[in-house]
Amino acid sequence: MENVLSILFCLTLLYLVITSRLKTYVSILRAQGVLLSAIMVFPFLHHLSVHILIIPLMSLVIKAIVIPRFINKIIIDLDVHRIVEPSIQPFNFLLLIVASMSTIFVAAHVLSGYTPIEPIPFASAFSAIVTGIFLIIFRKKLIIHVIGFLILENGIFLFGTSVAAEMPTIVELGSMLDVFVVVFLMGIAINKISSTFAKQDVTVLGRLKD
Amino acid sequence: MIQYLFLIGCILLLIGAIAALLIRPVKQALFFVVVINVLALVVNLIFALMRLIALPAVTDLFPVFPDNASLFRADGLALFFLLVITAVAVPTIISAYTYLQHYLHKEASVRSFLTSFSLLLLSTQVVVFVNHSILFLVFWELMTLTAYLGMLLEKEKEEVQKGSFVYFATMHMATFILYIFFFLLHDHFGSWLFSDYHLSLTTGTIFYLVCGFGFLGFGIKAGFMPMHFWLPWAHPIAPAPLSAFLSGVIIKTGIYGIFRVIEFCSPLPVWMGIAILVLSVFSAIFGVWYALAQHDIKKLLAYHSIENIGIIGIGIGLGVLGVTYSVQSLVWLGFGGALFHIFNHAIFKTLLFLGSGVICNNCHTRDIEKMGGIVHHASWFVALFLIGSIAISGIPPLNGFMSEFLIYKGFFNASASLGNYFPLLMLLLAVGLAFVGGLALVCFTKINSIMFLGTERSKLQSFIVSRSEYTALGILASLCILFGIYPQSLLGIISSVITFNHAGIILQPYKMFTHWEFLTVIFACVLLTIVCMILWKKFNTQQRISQAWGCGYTPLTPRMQYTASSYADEINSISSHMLHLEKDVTAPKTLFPQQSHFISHSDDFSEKKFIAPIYRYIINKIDTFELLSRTDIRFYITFMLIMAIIYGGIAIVWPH
Amino acid sequence: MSILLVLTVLPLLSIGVCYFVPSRKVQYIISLFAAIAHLVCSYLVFSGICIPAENDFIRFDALSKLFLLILSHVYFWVVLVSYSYLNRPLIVKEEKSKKLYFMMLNVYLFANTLALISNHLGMFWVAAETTTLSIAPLIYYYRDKESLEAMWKYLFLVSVGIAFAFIGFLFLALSAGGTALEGQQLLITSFTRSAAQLNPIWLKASFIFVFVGLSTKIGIAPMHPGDIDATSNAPSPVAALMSGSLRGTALMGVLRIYQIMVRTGTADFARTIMIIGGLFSLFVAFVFMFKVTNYKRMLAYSSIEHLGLITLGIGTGGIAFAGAMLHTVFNSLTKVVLFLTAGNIHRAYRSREVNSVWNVLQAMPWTGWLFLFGFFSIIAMPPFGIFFSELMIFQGLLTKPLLLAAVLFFLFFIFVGMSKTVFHMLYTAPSVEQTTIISEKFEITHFASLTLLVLLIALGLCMPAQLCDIVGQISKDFGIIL
Amino acid sequence: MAALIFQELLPFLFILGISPLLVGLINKQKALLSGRRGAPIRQPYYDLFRLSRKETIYASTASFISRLAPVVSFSAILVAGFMLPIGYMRPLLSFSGDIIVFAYLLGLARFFQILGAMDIGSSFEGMGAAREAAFAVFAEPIYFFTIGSLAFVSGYTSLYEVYLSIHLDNPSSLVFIIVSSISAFFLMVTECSRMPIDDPSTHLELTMIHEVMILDNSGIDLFLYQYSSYIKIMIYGIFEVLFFNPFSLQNQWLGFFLFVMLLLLLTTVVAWVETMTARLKIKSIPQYLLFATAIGILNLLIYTFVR
Repeated sequence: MENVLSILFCLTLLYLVITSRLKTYVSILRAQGVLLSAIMVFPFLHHLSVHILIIPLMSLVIKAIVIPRFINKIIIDLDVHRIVEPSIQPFNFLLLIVASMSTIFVAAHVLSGYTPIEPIPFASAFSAIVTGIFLIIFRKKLIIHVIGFLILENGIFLFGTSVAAEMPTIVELGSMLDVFVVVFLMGIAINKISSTFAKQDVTVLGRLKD
Repeated sequence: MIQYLFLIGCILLLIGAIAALLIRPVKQALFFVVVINVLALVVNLIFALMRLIALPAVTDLFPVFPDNASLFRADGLALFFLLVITAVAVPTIISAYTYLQHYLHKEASVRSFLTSFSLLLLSTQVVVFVNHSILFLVFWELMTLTAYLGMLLEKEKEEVQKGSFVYFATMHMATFILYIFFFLLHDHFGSWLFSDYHLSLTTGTIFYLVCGFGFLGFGIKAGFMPMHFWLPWAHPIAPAPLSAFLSGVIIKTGIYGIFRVIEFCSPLPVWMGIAILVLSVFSAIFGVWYALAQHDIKKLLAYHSIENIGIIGIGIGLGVLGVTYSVQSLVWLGFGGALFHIFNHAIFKTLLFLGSGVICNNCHTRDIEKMGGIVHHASWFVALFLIGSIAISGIPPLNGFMSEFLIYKGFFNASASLGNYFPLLMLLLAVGLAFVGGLALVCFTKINSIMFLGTERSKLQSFIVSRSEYTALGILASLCILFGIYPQSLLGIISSVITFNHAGIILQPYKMFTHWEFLTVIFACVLLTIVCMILWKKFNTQQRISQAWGCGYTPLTPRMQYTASSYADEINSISSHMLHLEKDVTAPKTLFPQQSHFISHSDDFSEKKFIAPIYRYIINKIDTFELLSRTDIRFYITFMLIMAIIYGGIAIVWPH
Repeated sequence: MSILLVLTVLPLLSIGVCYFVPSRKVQYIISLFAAIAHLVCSYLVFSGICIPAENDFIRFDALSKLFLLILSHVYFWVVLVSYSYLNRPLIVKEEKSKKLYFMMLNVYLFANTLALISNHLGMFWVAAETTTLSIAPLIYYYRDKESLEAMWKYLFLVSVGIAFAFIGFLFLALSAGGTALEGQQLLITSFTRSAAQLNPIWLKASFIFVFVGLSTKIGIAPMHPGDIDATSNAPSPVAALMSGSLRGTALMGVLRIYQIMVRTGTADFARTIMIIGGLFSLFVAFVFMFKVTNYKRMLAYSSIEHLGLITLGIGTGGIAFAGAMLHTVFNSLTKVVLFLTAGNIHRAYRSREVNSVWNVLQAMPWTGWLFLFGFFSIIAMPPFGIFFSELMIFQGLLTKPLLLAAVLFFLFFIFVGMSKTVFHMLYTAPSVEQTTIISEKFEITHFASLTLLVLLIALGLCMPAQLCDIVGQISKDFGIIL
Repeated sequence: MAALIFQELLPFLFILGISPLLVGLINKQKALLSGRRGAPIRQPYYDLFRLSRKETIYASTASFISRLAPVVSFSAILVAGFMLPIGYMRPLLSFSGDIIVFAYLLGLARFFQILGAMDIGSSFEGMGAAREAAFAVFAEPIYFFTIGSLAFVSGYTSLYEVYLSIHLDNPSSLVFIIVSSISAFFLMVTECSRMPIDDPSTHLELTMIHEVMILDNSGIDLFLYQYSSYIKIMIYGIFEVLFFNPFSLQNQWLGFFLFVMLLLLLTTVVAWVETMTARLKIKSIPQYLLFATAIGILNLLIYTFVR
């Protein structure tokens, strides 16, 4: 069942690649948030308890509700709705992502041979990480960089759950809080940038150089 | 009691360094610092002499501090260098008193100069006693640093910035080389103490590595060609007392280091001794030849330091050969000549640099083409400067000749005692040295006659030489004469130093090697002839002053005089390619000649051919390197990814 | 336990105060008090006078003791000068950021302390991320385009980097698979104890990710640009804080993983990676020393150089490791001096461009001379401490002659490039239209710099026994017998 | 006893007494060779006597240097002269290493002559001094290649012993004598500024070296300069001639006689050369001297590779 969810997660990534509407990005973020918390809850489905549910709920709240809404707000403020001038053809981008995904899956399969990992969640987590990085690399809009960063974080989150490293609750919460604050600060920064530079785009950030 | 003297001297110097910053007004500070430094130096001079006369090695240099026994060691060589340093530093400080009077309006600069100079004196005196590698490096770097700070007296001048920087950078490089040198030694012996280092040829590569790095590192400091390029930069821009000290003492510390290297790795192989000889004669000849092409008095003197370092190097090379073949007489002549010349060069080069300081302050230029006729203002000063010039040209009856004489004797001795092809080599070296002597003669006749004699090329209202300057120059000049007429006074000490530092070799008394008394007689009679002739002239003739004979032309004008360029041109044009000599000539052409002139100047080959191109190459490469100077954040992320992949690749190909 | 309270809770309290009390003076006094208390406590811990309680999450080993002392030391001086710094009239815009200033400093102190004493990698991660968050608004202090860009770049780059580091930690957890540690907490102690059983593949992977990720924070090339921009555009005390302690904190994360790997066969791999990284940073510093036209960026590159040297030393091991540890100390202190004096210069000349600064030594003697001596210290002139630590590193490098040659080459040219810039600033005589004579009097920044320089000399000439012991202890923890 | 006194007096006789005569001889023979009657041989003495009574005129630009220079150079040359063995007699001053002292004493003389010339500040003296300096640079190398090489071979460092060490019984010695004497002749020509380096007889300033240097000296100074130039010729004559002395090692009186004969022969040779050759161009003099230096190297090569 976990594997199914992970596959779904991967699908969201692919969809993320082909779409060009920012709104869709946000909804994908939401979906991923839901999926992630589902994946977290799933193993304990039989013996649920408040203590276990805290983290999933928190992540649900932050990842699926707060952050997407916040980003939505930024998008509306800046009133950018679609990706103009993508610096890479969507098709090539898709090709790239698919290629890397498949490599990751193969690699994961190979690794699972002699280390105890479940290949599918592992691989999908990594695909998410890679996709996030590629989003940052191949898109110019700062807001999409933020989204890419979030995808990356989601990937890591999934990875964490799949590896099932016991994190103390406080640490989990701390990490999630951190992510949130980071995004928050980034949002403020983007606002500032678009107000100072009249264009919220990496190309404007070229003053500091040697 | 004696062992406290050095400590007292050092403390006094420290007091001077601090006092320079505190005492107000700056005039008082200057006076106080000069006095206290002279005091300290005299104390240390006494210390050095007393130790040298009764020469066992002393380890407890700072008796009040516990267990410094292993850190410091006052052996013969160290004490000899202390003698040199103090003997030179006293007059330097004395004349610095007047020199700095010209800069009193720049209070901060004067204060910093005084402080750094006192600290320079301190570190230079301590560094020769250090027995511990790291401590040695510390004082070595302190020496560099304080000398650098001293150069900043006129830091707002462009050339001062450039020159001091070249000095600083070069010294830094030399220190890096010395790091490796000491690390290698420590690696091999597992100890930081000089006294534990004794390499022999059997150790193989480490021996050659140590020698290589040692000679390179110290050679840069000493200014052997082709590592000399920093001297013509540093000496001209330094204040006269400092450049005197630089040329008199600081570069000698490089020689000190070379002596230590020879001590660590002995016996050196024969080819190394020969290499030292060849390199040294090379530096001697080209040093003096470049000097001949200069018109900046201080730059010219700087090149002469290179020449004299070359001569010292020849002595060292002979000594090395002597050690290798265990020919005691050669050891004595070589090392003895080197040490003696170190002392002599320190004396007369300081004399000349201090004199040049006086000249620069009065004429407000360093270009000798603009001077002339100074003798009519200050004939005593000229006489003193002349003594220095005669001494440095290695002409009897002054001290410069004496050390060269020893080295010549070394040549003869080597060719007689070493046999096979050595006579050929030695003859060539001797001829080289003779050639150097001839060129030096030309060079110093040039500067003396162009600067002092004839008539003034540019108006010179007054030429003031203060009392302190006369004292300083007087001391040095009288030392020149003393060691010329009565060299035994120093040779006794030197031979005991050599006997001490090359233990095992029991040396015959130095009198064996030449009839010094006989020499003394000759020089005495030369002087005697001069004196009696002068008297005779006094009584004998009636004199008349008249206009110079102009061959029927209108009386001479200052612009008719020979210039330095044209004076040196005859000899320089022989090797104009090697000197990178550039001439700018417009000869008088028509029947009624128009404006015509002749200027020549030469560039340093090692700077022009090696240093500058390499540096420029690197800078160009850097300028064209654009990969990492991107501003787009996406590149940074890409770099991250790439590095992760690269490291991952390494991890995959990693053996286990 | 009381020590622990002082170290962590006191900053929290002063955060609260700074949040609610508008008066800057009060904020300053409170923060200064916190800083002093922190300094005292960390010194007590350092010198082993009182041994604080430890548990699974909090641990005071030699490494954290050393870094803690560095942190509180740097922090103390920074806070000390901050008030006078804030009172400088410069731009109106920054009034807003002045409100945040002290609070953020305290957040930084809290987070950084936590990061240093944490024994749990997850906790370390959270704390490290928090330091970034606390620094980011301070970078934006001047509220101009440059600082905004710098802030964005730093924030984004470091966040991604930290995320990488987190992946690394997860790999570490993964490497425990199939051993007694499976599913256990990411406690450094336990992992170090049973490092031998860990799966080497994942161990290597985790090191790679942690190293690459934290490089953005340490400033190991080529992940350095964000760092450079931030350090050069932040107000000088903050820049000093970053160069002095933040980089060290990030380095600590790498060291922790390395500490685990030392016990295994993968140690050589980690060393190689670190040597590569260090050499690369030296190279970058060497290249950019000649390109920079902005003296604060120059200082930033010099921190890149020194952190690279430290990493190199750690990677080399042996005496070089101890040298690197000492180097962290001396480098931090020197950087504080340099950045504070550079701040004075910036205030006086209203520009960070080298070409619009001239004749500092005449115009502002105190600052000028202190800056000059700071420069001498940073290029490892005796009797400053760095000279000795660099010597130790070189000595360790002697086993790899080519590497040593490369390092010396880079260092020499870095020295050349840097001194060209510095000397230009200090000596160049003013041309006709640019004659500023700024009469300056002895300020608190001068006091701070002077004390630090004296401290550096003292540490260089006679190294305190405790420092030696601690360094020796650290080396022992990393399996190095001196 | 008488022989001993004679030995002690001989140097004074030769160096101080006969040296003007040598120049007289040269000039006389020159005149005869060029078909003139010429001045009497005693002429140099008359000149010296005349000069010694004349008043001395100093240029207004002259300083103490030009008062000092003639004296120093004279006495230096004089002392140098006392180091040379006359014929087969031990010289007044002889000690190991006097080879070097000899060369450097002449250097001292040169130093002061040049300074004395430059002291006036006239362009003529300047020119002369510059040329003198430039050409004198080669004098010492040549000197070391000739007598020095002998010294290096024989291992002696005193002129007297070096000359003694020339034996005919080793074949290479003959080569030595020939080569050394040739380059020694060049040395003499250079140092005493005779043809083809310099023309002592003309008074066209631009073509002269030595004469133009003393252009502004008169009276006692000129006396000293002239006298020292005579002594110099004598010195270099002896220096040259002594290479041939070993032909008469059997008997020292015979040797002395031969020595005198050789001196006379030398004067003839000089006179002949001066009549036959023309003065070299100033520019081409360095090559000439370099050649003279170069052939000196032959000695050592021969020694090293024949051995």
